[in-house]
Amino acid sequence: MSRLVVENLTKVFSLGFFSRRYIKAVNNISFDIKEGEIVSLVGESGSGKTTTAKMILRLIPPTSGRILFEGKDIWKDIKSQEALRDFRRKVHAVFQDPFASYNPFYPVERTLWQAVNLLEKSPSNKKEALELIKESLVRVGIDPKDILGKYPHQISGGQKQRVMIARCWILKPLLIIADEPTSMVDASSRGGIIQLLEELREEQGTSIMFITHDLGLAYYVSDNIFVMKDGEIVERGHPDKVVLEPTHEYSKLLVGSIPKLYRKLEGL
Amino acid sequence: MTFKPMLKFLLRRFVFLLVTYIVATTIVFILPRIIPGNPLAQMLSNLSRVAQANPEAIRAAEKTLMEEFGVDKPILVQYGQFILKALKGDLGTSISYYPRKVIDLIVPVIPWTLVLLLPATLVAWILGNTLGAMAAYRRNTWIDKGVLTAALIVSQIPYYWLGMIFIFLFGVKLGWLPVQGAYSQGTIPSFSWEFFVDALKHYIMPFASIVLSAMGGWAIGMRVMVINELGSDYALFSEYLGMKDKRIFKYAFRNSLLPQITGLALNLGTVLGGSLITEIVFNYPGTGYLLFKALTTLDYPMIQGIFVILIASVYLANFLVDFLYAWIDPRIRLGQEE
Amino acid sequence: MKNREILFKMENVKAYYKLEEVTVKAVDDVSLEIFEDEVIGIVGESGSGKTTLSNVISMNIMKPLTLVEGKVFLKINGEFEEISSMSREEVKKKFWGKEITIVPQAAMNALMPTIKMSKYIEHLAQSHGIDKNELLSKAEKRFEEVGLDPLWLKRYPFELSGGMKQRAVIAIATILNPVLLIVDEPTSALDVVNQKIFLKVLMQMKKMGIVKSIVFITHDIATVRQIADRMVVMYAGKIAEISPIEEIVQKPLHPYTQGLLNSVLTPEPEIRKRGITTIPGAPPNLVNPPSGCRFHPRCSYAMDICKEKVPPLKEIEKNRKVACFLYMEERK
Amino acid sequence: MFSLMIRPLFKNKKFIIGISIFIFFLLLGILGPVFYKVDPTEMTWDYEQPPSSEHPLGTDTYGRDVLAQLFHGIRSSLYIGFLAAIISSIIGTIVGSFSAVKKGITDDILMAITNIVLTTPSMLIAILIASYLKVRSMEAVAVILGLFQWPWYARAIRAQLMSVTSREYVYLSIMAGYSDTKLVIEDLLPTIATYAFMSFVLFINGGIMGEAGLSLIGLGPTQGISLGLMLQWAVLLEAVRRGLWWWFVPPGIAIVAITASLMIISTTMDEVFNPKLREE
Repeated sequence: MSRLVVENLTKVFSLGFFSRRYIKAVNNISFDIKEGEIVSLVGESGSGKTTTAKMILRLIPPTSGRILFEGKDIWKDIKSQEALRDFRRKVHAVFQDPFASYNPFYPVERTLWQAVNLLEKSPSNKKEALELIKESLVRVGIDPKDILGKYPHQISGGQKQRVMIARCWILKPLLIIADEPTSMVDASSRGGIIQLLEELREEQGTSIMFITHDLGLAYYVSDNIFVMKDGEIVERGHPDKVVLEPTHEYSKLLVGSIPKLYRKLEGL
Repeated sequence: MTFKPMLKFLLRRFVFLLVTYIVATTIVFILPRIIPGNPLAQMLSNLSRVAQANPEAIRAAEKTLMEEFGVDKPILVQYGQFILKALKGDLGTSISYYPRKVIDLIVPVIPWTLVLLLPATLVAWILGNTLGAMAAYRRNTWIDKGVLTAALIVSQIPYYWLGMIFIFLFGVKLGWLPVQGAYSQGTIPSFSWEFFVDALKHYIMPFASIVLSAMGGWAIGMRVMVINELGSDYALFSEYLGMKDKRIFKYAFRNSLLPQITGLALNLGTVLGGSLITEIVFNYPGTGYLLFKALTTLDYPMIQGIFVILIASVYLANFLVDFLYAWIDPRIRLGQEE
Repeated sequence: MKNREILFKMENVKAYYKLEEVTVKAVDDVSLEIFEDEVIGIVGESGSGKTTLSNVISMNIMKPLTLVEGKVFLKINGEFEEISSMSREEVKKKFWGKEITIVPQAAMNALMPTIKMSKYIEHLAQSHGIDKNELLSKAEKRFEEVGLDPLWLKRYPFELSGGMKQRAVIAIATILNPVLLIVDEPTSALDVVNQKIFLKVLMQMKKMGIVKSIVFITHDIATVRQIADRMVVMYAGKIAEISPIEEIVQKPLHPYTQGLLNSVLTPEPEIRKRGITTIPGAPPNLVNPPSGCRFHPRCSYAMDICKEKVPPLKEIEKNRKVACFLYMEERK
Repeated sequence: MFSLMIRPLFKNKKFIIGISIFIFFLLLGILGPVFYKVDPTEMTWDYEQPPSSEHPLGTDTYGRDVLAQLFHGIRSSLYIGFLAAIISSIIGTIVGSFSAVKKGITDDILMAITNIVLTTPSMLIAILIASYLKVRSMEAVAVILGLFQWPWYARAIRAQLMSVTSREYVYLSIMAGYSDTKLVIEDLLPTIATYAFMSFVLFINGGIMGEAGLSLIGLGPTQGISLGLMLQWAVLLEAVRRGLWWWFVPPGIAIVAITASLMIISTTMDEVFNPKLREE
C-alpha cells in the first residue's frame, strides 16, 4: 500500500506588489511512496524539489493538487490540533544544513526534548525522558557525554546530523524527508548518516524520501528515483534505469555531466 | 545601450516620491484640523495679539483666514482647495506680516538657506567619505584609530551646539568672526566685492559647524563599507591578478559610494532640520529663522507654507539623488536592481 | 610516467595560524613538488589544511597565517627562485597574475561588479605596465577560446549568466599566461552541467599551453579524478599520500585514502556493489593534533609505532609516496 | 548562553569606557537632584554669576542655579530619550515582525508605509506636530519623536526575521508541534534580541537629540527642564554672544557625552556579536 500519494501537486509563487510576477515552482507532479520504500527526488537548485518537500512536510500550502498521507489529505483532512500533532509525529525531516538546524541560543539536546515532548506517550518524568534521549544518542553512535549540554557551535557537522537522526529515532516516524542530509557533511561522515537512515527503514519500515542534487547518492540508496527539472518530473524509475539508460534529454545531460570515479567523462 | 530600465527605475521612484509627498502635505493640511484644542480658534484669538491693533485690519485678517482655511466647507472640499491653491503657488496670507502673502515672504529667504545648506552638506559628505575611506585604507594604523575616535565623538555633536561653541570662541573670545547674521547690519545685499567679503565672514562659522558635525557620521559609515568591500571576492581576485593596491582601493571606494548616496538621500530631512536650527542660533536670515519667527507668533499659514516648500525640496533633492544613483550604478541603469 | 621538469617545490613547510591564545597547525611539515604540464589535485576534508596549502603555494600569507619554517621555490626562466624569502607584497608585485594566479572559491562574485569587463582589462594592463589595446585584443581572443562572444567584454559582469561568469573568470585569470593556476573549490556553487563546462575550459587552457600547471583544490575526489594527473591527499595538516591518479583510485595505499574513496558516491554500478563505509570518529583539532600519525585514533590498522612516531612521506612504489608505517614495515 | 554572550563585551575596552560614561550620566540624572537639593526654578538676584562655591556652575539670567538645572535636565532628557526609544522599538518590532511573519499583501502594505515614513523628513513633521500643541508635556515630546524614528529598524527586523523563518531550526520547531506564540518566544525573539537592544540604544540617542532640536526651535516641553530647554534659554537670552559659557557649555557636553557613550556601546556590541554570528 502507498504510504504517501502526491497527486497533481502544483505550487505557484507570486512576487512583487505593483507588477506581480508568478513563478511556477512545482508543476503538476504526481508520485507515491510505499511502506519501507526509499525514493529520491533529484534535481538542481531551482528545480522545485525543496518546495515539494516543504509541501509534504506541511510547511507551505500547495496551490493545487493533493498530498495524501495514509489516505488522508494532509492539507484538508487535518482539522484538530491533535490530528496535526499526530501528523507531525508520523512525518519528519532531516535538513541539509546542520548549522541552520540548531538554534544557536540553545543546547543541542533541545531538539531531542522537542521530539520527546511530541511523543504520544511522553515519558512520565524528566529522568525517564533523559534516559530516552541518551538511548537515542547511543543508538546513532554518539556518546551522550560528548554532546549533552553543548551548544551547536561546539560540535561537528557530522555529529549534528546524527543528533537529527536521533530525533527521528525517538519519534519513529513513518516517513522521513531527508533534504540533502549529507551535502554539508564531510566525506568521511557521510556514509554513517546514510547507514543510520537505512537502519531506520530496516528496523521500523520507515519510508524515506531523499531530496538531493546528488545523483550518486540517489543511485546508491534509492528503490525509486524521480528526476525533477523546472518544477516537473522528467524521468522516473528504478535507479539502474534512470542512471544507466536515461531517456529524457535532461537526465541524459545530467548523467553525462556528473564526474565519476571509475570512468572519465567524455569531452574533457 | 538601452536606457529603458533606468527610465523605469526613475519613473517608479518619481511615483513613489509623489505619493509620499502627497501623504506629507496631507499631514500638513490635516494637522490643524484634527489636533485637539482647535488650533484654528486659537489662531484667530491670537490675531488680535499679533496683528496691528487696528480692529478693521483684524477683522479683515480674520475674514481672509476663515476663507483660506475654509472651515465652513466639508473637509474634502477644503482639501481640494488647499491643493489647487498650492499648485498655483498661493500658500495663503501671513498673519504676523498681514496682508503679505506667505509665498512672497518665503521666496527671498530660500536662497540663504540653499547657500548654507547645499555646500555644507556636500562638503561634509565628500570630506567624511574621504576620511572614512582613508581610515579603511590604512586600517588599524593610528590614522584609522584617530579618524574613527574623532568621527565617533564629532558625529554626536549637534550642529547647533557646535555653532554656539564657535560663536563663543571665535566670535566672542577671539573676535575673529562676526557673531550673527548673514551680513553686517546696515549693509544692503548687493553684488559688490565688499558685500561678498562681509557675507563670507558671516558664512564661515555656520558652514563649518554643519560640515564638522555632519562629516563624522559619513566617515564612520564609509570606513566600515570600504573595509567590507576590500574583503570581498572581487577585491581578492583583483589582488590575485596583480592589480595595483591603489586600483583595488578605488574599486572598493566606488562601490562603497553607492550606498552612501542612498544614505545622503535618506538623511536630507535630518540635515535640513539641523541646519534650520543652526540658522536660529546664528540669527541667519534663512528659512529656519523665518520658521522660528512664524512659530513664536503662531503664524500658521506661514508655518504651513514653509513646510509645503521644505518637504517638496527634500523630495526634489531625493529625486536628484536617485538620478545620480541610477547614473552611477550600471545595475540600475541596465535594469538589475536590488 | 615520464620524468618531468619541476615547476614548483616546497620543502618542509610549516604554516600556522597564530591566534591570540592558540596556534593552529594548519600545514605541518609538508614537502611537495609540482611538475611542469600537470594538473595536481589536492584533496581533503574541511580543516585538513588544503586551502592553507594553496595559500602557501601562492605565498598568500597574511596574518594570522605565518610561515614558520620551510622554503618555497618557483621556477622562473629556468631558475628556481625562493619566493618564501619575499614578503607577500613582493610576491604579489612580481608574480601574481603573471606567474601565479588564484581563482578564488566564490568565482561567481570575483568580477568587479560596477565597471565593464573591458575597463577592468584596461586597469589590469595599467597595473602590469602593458599596452592596454594589446591586452584587450588578447582578452577578446581569450574570451573566444573559452566560448564567450568577445562582445561580452563591453558588458558588465552581472549581465552574464552563472556559467558564463565562470568562464569569464577563467579567461581573465589566464590573460597574462600564468605558469601556475591555483583553483580553489571552484565548482561547488555550480550545477553539474556548468561544472563540466568549467572543467572543460580549464583543461583547454592547459592543453593550449596558456597555463603550464594547475593546482586543483577540492573535497570532491570524483572531480579530481576527471582532470588531475596526480592526487595529493591531505589529512590534519599533513600529506597522507601522493600518487598518480589512476593508481590511487585503483589501489589506495593510505588507510585514510581508502576510507575517503569508500565514502565516494557516484552513479556507477561499481559503487552500488561496493557499498559505502565510514571512517569512525572525526578529524582532529589542529591546535592539539594527536601524537605520532595523526590518523591513528581513527585507523583500523593502527599499531603501537603509529602512536609514537610520525610516519615520513616515503616513495614506496614508483611515483607513489605514502606516509604510513604499514608500508614501511612491509619493506623491512 | 546569556552570560556567554555578555562576557566578551566586558573584555572590550571601548565598551567599558562607553558604559561607564553612560552610567555616570545616568547616575547624575537619577541621584543628582536627590543630593543637590537646589530648586532649579528658583529665581534669585544672583543672576548671570560665573561658577562659584555657592553656584558650582553659576546662574542664568533669572538667577537660577545652572548645576541644578543640569541635573534635572539630564534626568528629563534621558527620560524623553528612553520613552521615545520604547515607542520606536515597539512600533518597529510590531511592523517588522508582522511584515516578516504574515508575508504577502500585509508585508507589501506595511513596507510601503515604512518606506513612506522613512523618506518623510521626520524632523520637519515632528516640528509641525509640536507647533500645533499648545501644551507639550515631556511625554508628548517623546511620542512625537518616537513616532518617526522606527522605519529603518522595522526594515532590519523584517529582514532578520525573514532570514530566520527560513532557517531549518524554525521548521524543526514547527514540526515539533510548536504553536505560533511558542515559536515566536523561543526561536524568533532571541535572534533579534541583540539587534533590538542595539537599536534601542540608538533610539535613545535620537530621542535626546530630537528633544534638543525641538527645544531650540521653540517647541520643547512646556514644563520642566531639559538639556534642550537649557540650550534654548541660553540662545534666547543671548548667553552665547555675551560670553556666559557656564550656561550653554555644560548641557551641550552632557548631550554629546551621553549620545557618544551610547553610540560606542552600540558599535562595540556590533563588533563583538556580528563576527560571532557570522562564524556560526
